Formats: sequence, structure tokens, C-alpha cells
Amino acid sequence: MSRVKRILFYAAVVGVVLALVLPIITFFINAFAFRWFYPQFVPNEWSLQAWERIGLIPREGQRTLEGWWRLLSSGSDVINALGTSLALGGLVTVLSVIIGLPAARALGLYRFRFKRLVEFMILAPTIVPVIAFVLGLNINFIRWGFSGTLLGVAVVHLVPVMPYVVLTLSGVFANYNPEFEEQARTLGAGPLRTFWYITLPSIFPGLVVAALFAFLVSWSQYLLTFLIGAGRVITIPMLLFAQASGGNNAVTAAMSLIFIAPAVLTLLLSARYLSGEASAVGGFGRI
Amino acid sequence: MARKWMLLVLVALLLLPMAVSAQETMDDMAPPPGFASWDAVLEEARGQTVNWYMWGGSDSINEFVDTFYGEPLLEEYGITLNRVPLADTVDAVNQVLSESEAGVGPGEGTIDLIWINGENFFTMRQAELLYGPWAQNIPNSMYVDWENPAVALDFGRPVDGYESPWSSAQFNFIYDTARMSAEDLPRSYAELTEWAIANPGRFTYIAPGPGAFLGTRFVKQIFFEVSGGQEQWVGEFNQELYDQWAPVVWELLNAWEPYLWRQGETYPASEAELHELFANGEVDFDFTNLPSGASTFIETGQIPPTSQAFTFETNMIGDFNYVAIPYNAPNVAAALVLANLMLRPDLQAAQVQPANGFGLGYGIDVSTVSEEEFIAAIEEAALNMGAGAAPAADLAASLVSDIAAEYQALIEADWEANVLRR
Amino acid sequence: MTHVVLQKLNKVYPGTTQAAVQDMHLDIPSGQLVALLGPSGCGKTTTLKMIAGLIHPSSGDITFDGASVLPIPAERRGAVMVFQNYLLFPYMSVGQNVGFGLKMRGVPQKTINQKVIEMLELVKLPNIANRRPKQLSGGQQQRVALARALITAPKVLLLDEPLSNLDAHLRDEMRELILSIQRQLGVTMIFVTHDQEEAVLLANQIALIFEGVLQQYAPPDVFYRQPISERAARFFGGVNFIAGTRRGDRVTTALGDFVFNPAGKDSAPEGAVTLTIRPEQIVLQPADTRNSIAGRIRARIYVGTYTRYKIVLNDGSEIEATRPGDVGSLEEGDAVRLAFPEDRIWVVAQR
Amino acid sequence: MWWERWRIAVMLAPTLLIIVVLFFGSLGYGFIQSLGYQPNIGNYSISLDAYSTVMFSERYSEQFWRGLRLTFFVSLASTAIAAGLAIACALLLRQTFVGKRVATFLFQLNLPVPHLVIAIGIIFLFSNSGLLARAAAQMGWISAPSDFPVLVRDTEGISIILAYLWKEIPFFGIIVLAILQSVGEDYEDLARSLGANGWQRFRYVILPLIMPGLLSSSIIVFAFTFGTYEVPKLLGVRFPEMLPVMALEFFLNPDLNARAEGMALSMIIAVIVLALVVVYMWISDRAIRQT
Repeated sequence: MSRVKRILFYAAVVGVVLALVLPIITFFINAFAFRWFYPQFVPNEWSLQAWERIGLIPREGQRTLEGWWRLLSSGSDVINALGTSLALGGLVTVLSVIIGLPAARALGLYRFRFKRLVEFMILAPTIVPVIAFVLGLNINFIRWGFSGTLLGVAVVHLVPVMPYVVLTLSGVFANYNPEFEEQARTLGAGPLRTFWYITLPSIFPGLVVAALFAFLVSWSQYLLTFLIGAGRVITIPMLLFAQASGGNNAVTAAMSLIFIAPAVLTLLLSARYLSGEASAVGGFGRI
Repeated sequence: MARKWMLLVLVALLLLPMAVSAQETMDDMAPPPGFASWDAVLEEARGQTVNWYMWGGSDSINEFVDTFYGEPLLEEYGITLNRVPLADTVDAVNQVLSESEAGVGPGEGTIDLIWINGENFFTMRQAELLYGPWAQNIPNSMYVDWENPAVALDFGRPVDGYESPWSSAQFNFIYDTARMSAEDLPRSYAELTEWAIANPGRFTYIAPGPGAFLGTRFVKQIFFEVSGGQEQWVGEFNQELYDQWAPVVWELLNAWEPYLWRQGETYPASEAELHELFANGEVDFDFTNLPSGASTFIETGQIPPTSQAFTFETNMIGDFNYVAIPYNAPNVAAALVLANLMLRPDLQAAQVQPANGFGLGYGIDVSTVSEEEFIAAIEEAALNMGAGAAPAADLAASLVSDIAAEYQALIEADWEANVLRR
Repeated sequence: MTHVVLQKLNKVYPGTTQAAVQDMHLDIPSGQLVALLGPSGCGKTTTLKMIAGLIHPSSGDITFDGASVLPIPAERRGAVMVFQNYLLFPYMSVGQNVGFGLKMRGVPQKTINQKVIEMLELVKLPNIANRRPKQLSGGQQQRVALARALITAPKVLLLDEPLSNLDAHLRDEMRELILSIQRQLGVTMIFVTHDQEEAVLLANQIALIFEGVLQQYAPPDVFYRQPISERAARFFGGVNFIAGTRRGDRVTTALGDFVFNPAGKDSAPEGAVTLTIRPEQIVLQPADTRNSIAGRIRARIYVGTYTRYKIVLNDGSEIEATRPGDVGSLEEGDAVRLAFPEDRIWVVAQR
Repeated sequence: MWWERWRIAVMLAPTLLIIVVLFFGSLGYGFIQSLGYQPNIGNYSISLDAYSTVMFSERYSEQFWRGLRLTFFVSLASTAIAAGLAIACALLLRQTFVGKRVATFLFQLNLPVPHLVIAIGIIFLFSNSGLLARAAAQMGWISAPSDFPVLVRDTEGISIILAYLWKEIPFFGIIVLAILQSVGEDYEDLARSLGANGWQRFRYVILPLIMPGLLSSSIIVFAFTFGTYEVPKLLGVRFPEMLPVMALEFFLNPDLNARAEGMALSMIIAVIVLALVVVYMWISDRAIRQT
């Protein structure tokens, strides 16, 4: 590449990347700015007020070990919601993988009648908008008594999560040789140990990706939690949505940072499993 | 063993007269429905969790509730407060409605207490979704001025003991003293019209609609002004009266449009959005419902520290807001205790001070308070109202009560059809 | 040392009507090395997996030393499979792979390590226990797979296409290794292959299977001299087939009569038969005219160790003969006489 | 054997149970409700009233049709622009250069960031007093917020499109990048040796290679943007309003009759999305076969 071309190339790369991360940068400014009004470009005043308000940093003068402890054990909304979100995401991840694993195996390894129909049915929730089924779900869940419970919300989160878990894992099974299991069986491993020593290690990378999607799709879910949680299952997106539609920018920004931190962290931790999983990236469409 | 028993009996005997005397002081007041006495309420409430569903868009209010109610509830009554934030109170109404539709019976629901007023209360009352009447059967209701129509009527509808007042609020405007001086302020809608024409693009109002009642109230006040006064609107809903004045109001609002922010193509959807427009200098007037005016928002850094509240000469709507208990509340006793606690005069004095984060007005009539420590608290509160508040005299002079709830939905729908979508 | 018997074994997969294996009856004496031979999809692998316990037969029985093994699950049956592509667990070291079977049996790690070394020595791959499967060549992987199977001292060793993935020179090496292990341990071995050469190289006995049905069960040489059918003959490289009518020890064909010496082994009926003779048994330019016919060489293909001749006969049909090296001076277009020695002629019933 | 015969059915059962009961069941229930069948309030008759109210009544028809137009425009524009820009980004990022790992990571950063958060970021960035307007003010390009173009809470849905772009460009980009990496550059080298110039290599080699992946992911994106609620709720205006927001507002209305209309609207959304997906698949199928 010529010098000019190289400079242009780097300018383009930096431009694209910067533009894409700019919204996230605004969160960092807003979350620590105070009275940051137009036309200030850089805030004149900085403050931790937003973080105090959401109960993550003790007020000035109380930033002692005891103050921190009191604050964190008092269970502010955000801390509680963070706990709920994490518990919900974890539950959804575990449930979806346990439920989806056999189905993914069936779809990845075997041919059978009505396979196309089954695939279509499992993929349908990725195409039909949440709004189309959640309204019907809402009333039935209240009737069955699942509404407003963590488990109930987790089960409902499975609807948008399952397609991605099954899709990702069936892709793994399509490249999987079940004869490894037979080999282990004839060498003396029973079904459980075969699963533990053979199946699990073989599908592990795919399993990580599937779990990542399950967690992230659940983590970012607003409408389902809102309508099925009946206000008793308060997750971070619920707080953030209420805050964004009627609160102060600094607090909204601080909450947004709290909201994206675990998501970005999960991506970082599992990035090495993610490379090249084109089919799997589909899960991000739901977040 | 026997001695221990004896001791217990003795203690019980000693305590009996005390319990009886406690009973006596409340003799003049019947207990809330379903309970034998207020003591029975306290007894049952101990150990319960009260699920309070309330609009959660203001973190300072959330914090106030957790600190000022959460702590005494737990320490004094053994009740855990579970505050459930809502984007809009109608979500809670809808929840109870769905539950009743699904056949959920008394005690089996999810919500114990709702911060409510106006249309939502009216809907729930009409569908018989509320527990009660109870509001005049809790001890601290003696501080409430039930004779005052602004308390006993919620948007012109009788409260009938199905909701208990919490706080009061009054519409007022905010301006920035750094941008304009007090002499230039409009003091009526007529003057506001002139001001808007003289300063194109510098004014807008919150779109009337669900979750944006300040916008509705702003429009309602125009009805009062153009029709010559609020008095004729008090009482039962009057379609004829409305039909007479509505076209005039729509005509005025449409005439404003070319001079409004973004030429009236769109309007801010919430209070927070208007605060932001005001803070960033996009418009020059902000609305609030807080008696502390600009103080609360100066404190949170949402608007410039030079902001100041003001009122028109008249037609500034003030009202009370309430808490209600759904018919299927699982912890009625705890909800009653909380509703009672909220009326305690020292906590009422705490809620009016902007520094505490809540900043709404009194729900009780402070003149009925006779206990010394409570009077001291009220006097101290008066000194802490903040510099951003409109003068108390202006607020009092401009105060009018709100009107029948039917007007609200009607104004919102017609505004959308005749102004927004015209 | 296990005597394996398959009795009237049937397998019909759900959703299909055609039996994958049909009335398979096979007696495999202890310490034998038996090949299940047939084209792909003939049911040989199904049979192998049924012996291993990985597939459950629809009917029939499998016995080891007279006792039915059907109720015993794969992991406790003692019939270990070595798969065609070795299937070394990629996330385990070679040593962990070899020791897997013992680990599953709860053998102490120390003993396992000991046995792993022994087994790797047995397959002539010492000192590779710490390597990863990926670092091994195909032949080495095969041997590790073998060691992994043998470490559990199986009653029966089942091999799936044991030589097919190997180069020619590795095949020889592997064959000798398998045969030496078999001699050393005396374990009954059953392997499947679609390659007759592989079957002949390795097996004491070959079971030829077409479409799930056992065709012929005999030592390898029998398939060359006395195939059961034209198809069996073709499978073992037979190319010369002439239709005719048999009367006693004489077959009348369009090319003339041939006398043959059945030696009491054939089962072909009187009447319509097919006469077959292997190309290498045909005598070119015979000294006498017994059992001989005339033809013309259409093509001469020199293959190094021998030469193939494609010869057009009088009736237009073609026959193939081979001669070692390139003796004589037969050229394309030359007229030639060829004789079928009577003890090399074989007849089978016409289909 | 019982297990052998029913194995696949048993393996699929848990997943299908979730999908059939919760998803198709709710869809069906919603459909029945949209017909006005609500036995618990004593309404056993069936009618299409809710549909005609939503689409043709004086009160809602304008809202519906303008909303439909807006929703359609926003979804289509978001999908198409994001796909186009993503291809450009992927072509940039597949080069070998210093800092490629960092650039690629930052490019993907928005992937796990929820739509809700991106929408908030778009407000902070593009509103009339947002970061960009302030930058413009510092430069002296504008003197007041009202001089800055209206990009947020505008009637054309620009900010909604922007939010989707910020989310979907990395989404499409990673897919295209993965395809390009798995294919390698051999085909392009071959095309170059056959005399194809840069544009031709893109048009006749790269584009057909990435098309199938791009099309299937754009179905996901289109359907998602057509039916999502949070983003248009935060970034939209009261009128015209995107259909999902309108549907939820019907549903949340305490009036039970409005609930049937909410269901009807959500059914309309589902049918439109499904119909468009079918048409889209049919067209793209033909397009792929022709290239």
C-alpha cells in the first residue's frame, strides 16, 4: 500500500470504530458529569452523585469500609436488580442448555420425518416479534400462577432463547461424530460417564457460545420480564427503561454502564470460542 | 416450671389493663374492614412484606421512600418494605385487572399498595378492584382534613375511604434567572401567548397523555382561563361545558404551533424531557408539580442552579395524591400500617423538604397537629423549602382544585386528534 | 479366548421395512480372525455393532462361549471396537486415551500408567504417552487405538476397516502387528471391510455378506477357486463369465464345450450355469487344444509384474487373461489360442 | 425397541413443549382474543371488530396506516443501510494491519450491548443538545440547539434507524467477516488472474459468497426491528407511532375492549412480518440461484 493509501485506510478504520463506540463513551461522560448542560462539550463539574443515587457508592464522608458494607448490604434497587438479572440469566442459561441439548443433538445428527417442520417451529420465535405472543402469554401465565415469579419469567425467557441455543448446538452436533461415544461405551464407560468424558468435552466450545447467547438474550430482555414479571421480578432493563423514560441523565448513564458491564465481560471471556461461529452470531440479533 | 408459669400469668395480668386502655383511645374509630381492632392490624402486619407499587421514575423519591418509610417500618413494626418501581401507575392497575380477570381471589394477589390518584383510582373503583373503605379507619387519618373537597374528592370523584392521602402537589413553572428577569414573566395564558409569539421556538409544553399528567394539567388550566374561571368546572363531569370550550382551546394551541419548539411538530413526552430541554437552553420554561419548585432539580443537577419557580396569577391546579389497597392484596395489614405511617406529621414534614428528595406538599392539614415534637418538625420544614421555590403566597393565591377525572382522558384524546395530528 | 456365535440374527431399523441384517448365522471359534466382507451398506457394520452391544438386534441371539450376551450393555460386554478413523479422544493425551478403559473400570492410576506403557510397547510405540493424538501419523493413531482397545483384555476385538486408511507399506506393517498380537494374545477378532484384499490379507475366515444376507463363510482361498455365485466371484476380482449348459462334468457354451473337474465341491445344478475362470489361470498359446478356443488380442496392458490381455472371442465377447512379466511377443491384433485347464474351471448356478 | 423408535421424539419433546405451548399457544390465544372471544368477561361471540377498529375506524385508522408506513420504512432502511455499511466495514477489517485485533474487538463491542442501552446512547449523542450538537457549537457551526438538525424523537424515525444501525452494523459485519475469512482469498485471486478489477471482484465474487449469510441474517434483523418495543418507545414520537408501541399501549389500556385491539394489532404485525419473510425468502432464493 502506498503511504497515502495507508493513511486513508487507518483513518477509515479509526473512524468506523470510533463512531461505533461513541454512544458508549457518552455513558462514561454522563455518568460522572454534573450540571453538564449545552453548550459545554467537556463537563465543567464532575461528580459521583449518580453512583450515590443508585446506591453503588456511599455518600461523601461515608466512604469507609463500614459505609461500603452498609451500603452494599442495604440492597439498593440497582443491587437487587443486578442480583435478579444475574439469577435470571443463570437460570435461563442452565434451563435452556439442558432442554435444548437433546433437541440439538436430534437435529444435528439424525434425519427424520418432519425435520423441516420441527426446524421451522423452533426457529419461528426468531422471526415472529415478541409483541405478537407476549400479550397472549401474559393472561395465561397469570391464570396458571407463574406470573411474577422468577421461575415463571425464566421459563418465558426460554422462548426467545431456545432457537439460538438449539441452532448453535445443532451446528456443533452436525460436525460431531457420535462414534466417539460408542468407542467409549465399548471401552467400558456407562452412559453417564460417556456424557461426562466424551460428549461434554467434545461440544464444550459450542456449549459456551450457546450459554453466552442464552445469558445475553435473557439479560437484555425487557418486554417479557415487564409483562410476565408483574412488577415483582425487577431486572436491570426494567429499572433502566423506567429511568430512561423519566429520570436524570447521569443516573441513566450510570445504570447503563452497570447494564452493559456483565454483557461485555461475558463477551470478553468467551471471545475465543466465538470466532468463526457465523451461525451462532445470530443470537446477537435478539439483544 | 410452675414458677415460670406463674410469672407469665402475672405479666399478662399486668399488661391487660394497658391493652384495654390502648383499645379505648381508638374507640371512637372503627377498625378497617376485616380486622377486629387497630392492634389486630399491627399484630398481623408484623413479619409481613408490603409490596408497594409506585411510579419509580424519580430516584430521589425512591430513595426518600426507602429511607423515611422503609427503616421505621422494619424497626417499629417489623414490616419489610418492597417498593416496586413502575414506569406508569397504569401498569399496576392493569396488573390487578389481569389478576381479577384470571380469577385471583382476595389475599392471593401481588400488590399491597398503589400510589394512585385520578383516572387510575376511578378505573379501579369502578371495576371494584379496591379493598375498603379504610382510609378513615386508621389512627393518623385524624390529621387529614376530610372536610376539604380537594381531599375528599379525587378529580371530582368521592374518595369514599378507598384511598388515603399521602401528599399534595401544585402546578408551577420554572424559569432561569440567568436568562430572564421576573418582570418579563408571563402571569397568565394570554401573556404566555404573547411571550411565545415574541420568542419563537423558545416554549413548548408536555404532550398531554398517559404518564404525562403535567401536560394534561397545563391544558386543563387553559380551559379554566378561556372559560373565565375554574369554579364552573367543579363537580360532576359536564359534557356540554366541555364541548363549548374545547374548540376555543384547540384553536389557541394550534395558533401557538408555529411559535413553539420545533414548530409544534412534536412535543416532549415527559417531565424529564422538558427538564432537559430547559436545562440545555432549548426552551425557557419548565413545569413542575413540586411545591419546592426548582429546588429539587437544582439539587439533582438536572437544571441550572439559577432556576426559580413561579406561578400564574390564578388557575394553578393543586391536588392530593393517595395510596390505595387492591381487593386481592396479600398483606392488607402491612399496607394499612404503611398508609398510616405516611400520615405521621414528622414524616409529612420530612417529605416537603427538597433536600430529602421527595419534595411534594403536605397530605395532612398541619393545623390539626397538636403534638409538640410534630409542630417543631413542621416549623423546621418551613425554613428548608429551598431558594428555587415559588413564593408561598403566590402558590396559595393561584391554587385551584382539580376537576372530574373524565376530563383528563377526554382532553388527552382530543388534544391528540385536534392538535398533535391535525 | 471366546467362542462367538450369531444365531438367526435380524436387524430391522425403525421406519424401514428392509432388514439391514437378515437371519445371520455365524459361528466364530475361539481365537479366530474373521472378516465380515461386503460392499458398503450390506449390514456388516450393523452386525459388528450388534456384537459390540451398540445396536440391539430385532431378533436372534449372540452368544459368547454359549451364554447370551444380549442383556449385557456395551460397556460390560467385553467386546471392544476399534473404529475406522481411530477416534482418539482429541482432548486427551495418548496415555490418557490408552488408559481410558481401565479408568472406567476404576483401576488405580498407578496400575493404569504401568499398563499403558506395556500396551504402547506391545504396539511398538514406546515413549509417546504424553503426546497429543494430533501429533501422530495415521498409522501411529491406529496403533494407539489398538492399544487402547487391548488394554482392557477384551473377550472379542472388533475392528472396523482396520487397514483401509493406511498407505500400502503401512498396511503390511499393521497386518503383521495385528497378526502377531493375535498370536500372542489369542483374542478372537472380528473385523469388517469392503475391500476383499484387506479381508484376504488378514482373516482366517471370511464371511461374505450382500444386502444383510450371509453369502459364503469360508477361508480366503475358497473365494478365488470356488465362489458361491457370479457376484461373489466378481467381488473377488473375477472378470470372465461365460453362460452355458452343464451336463455332468461338461459345459456347453456358444464358444464350444468345456470339460471341467468339479472335485465334488461345487453346488451348481445341471442345466443353465455360468462358467468362470480367473484371468491368471488361462493358458495362452497352449501346447495342446484341449478346452481351448481362439481369439484376437484387442488390448495389451503392461502392469510391470504381469501383463493383461483383453481378448475378443469368435462370438464377439471379450475375455481377460494375464501372464507374469512380459513373456513372449504377443501384440495387439495378434490371433491367439487360449486354454481353460479343467481343474481351474468353476461353474455357478445362473441367476 | 421402544427407545429406538421414540428416541428422536423424546429428545425433541422438551424444546418443542416450550415452543408449542408458550409460543404457538400464546400466539393462538392472542388470535382468539383478537376475535373478541373473552369468556371470562362473558363474551362468547367472535368477530373481526377489533381488526376493523384498528385499521379502519376514524379514531385509529390514520394512526395505524401512518404507523405501518413508519414501521415499514424504519425496518427496511435499518436493515438495508446496516447491511451495506457492514459489508464495507468487513472489507476494511479483513485486511491485515497493526491493531487489527483491537479494532475488531471494538467493532464487536456493541454486539452484547442491549438495544435499550444503544437507544439511550443515541439520545446522548444525536439529540439537539447532545454531544454532536455541542461539538458543532464548539466549532461555531451552530449557535443554538435548534440549529442542529432534528435527529432524535423526530417524526421520520431517524433516531430509531440510527439506534438499529449502531446495533446491527457489528452484527452483520461479524457475519460477513466470518464468511470472508472462511472462504479465504483464493476465489478473488482466481478472478483477478482472469482479469476482474476491484469492483468486479466485489460484485461477482465477494457479493455472491456473502449473500446467503447476509440474507438470512437480514431476515432476523428485519423481523426484530419490525416488532421491537423499547427502541421506538424511547426514541419515537407520539405521532406517528411505530406499530409495536401502539399495540402495547392498546394492551396496557385499562379498558378491556382495547385489549382485543392490542391483540389484533399484534396479530397484524406477526402476519406482516411472516408474509414479508416468505416473500423475501422467495425473492432471495431466486436471486441466489441466478447469481
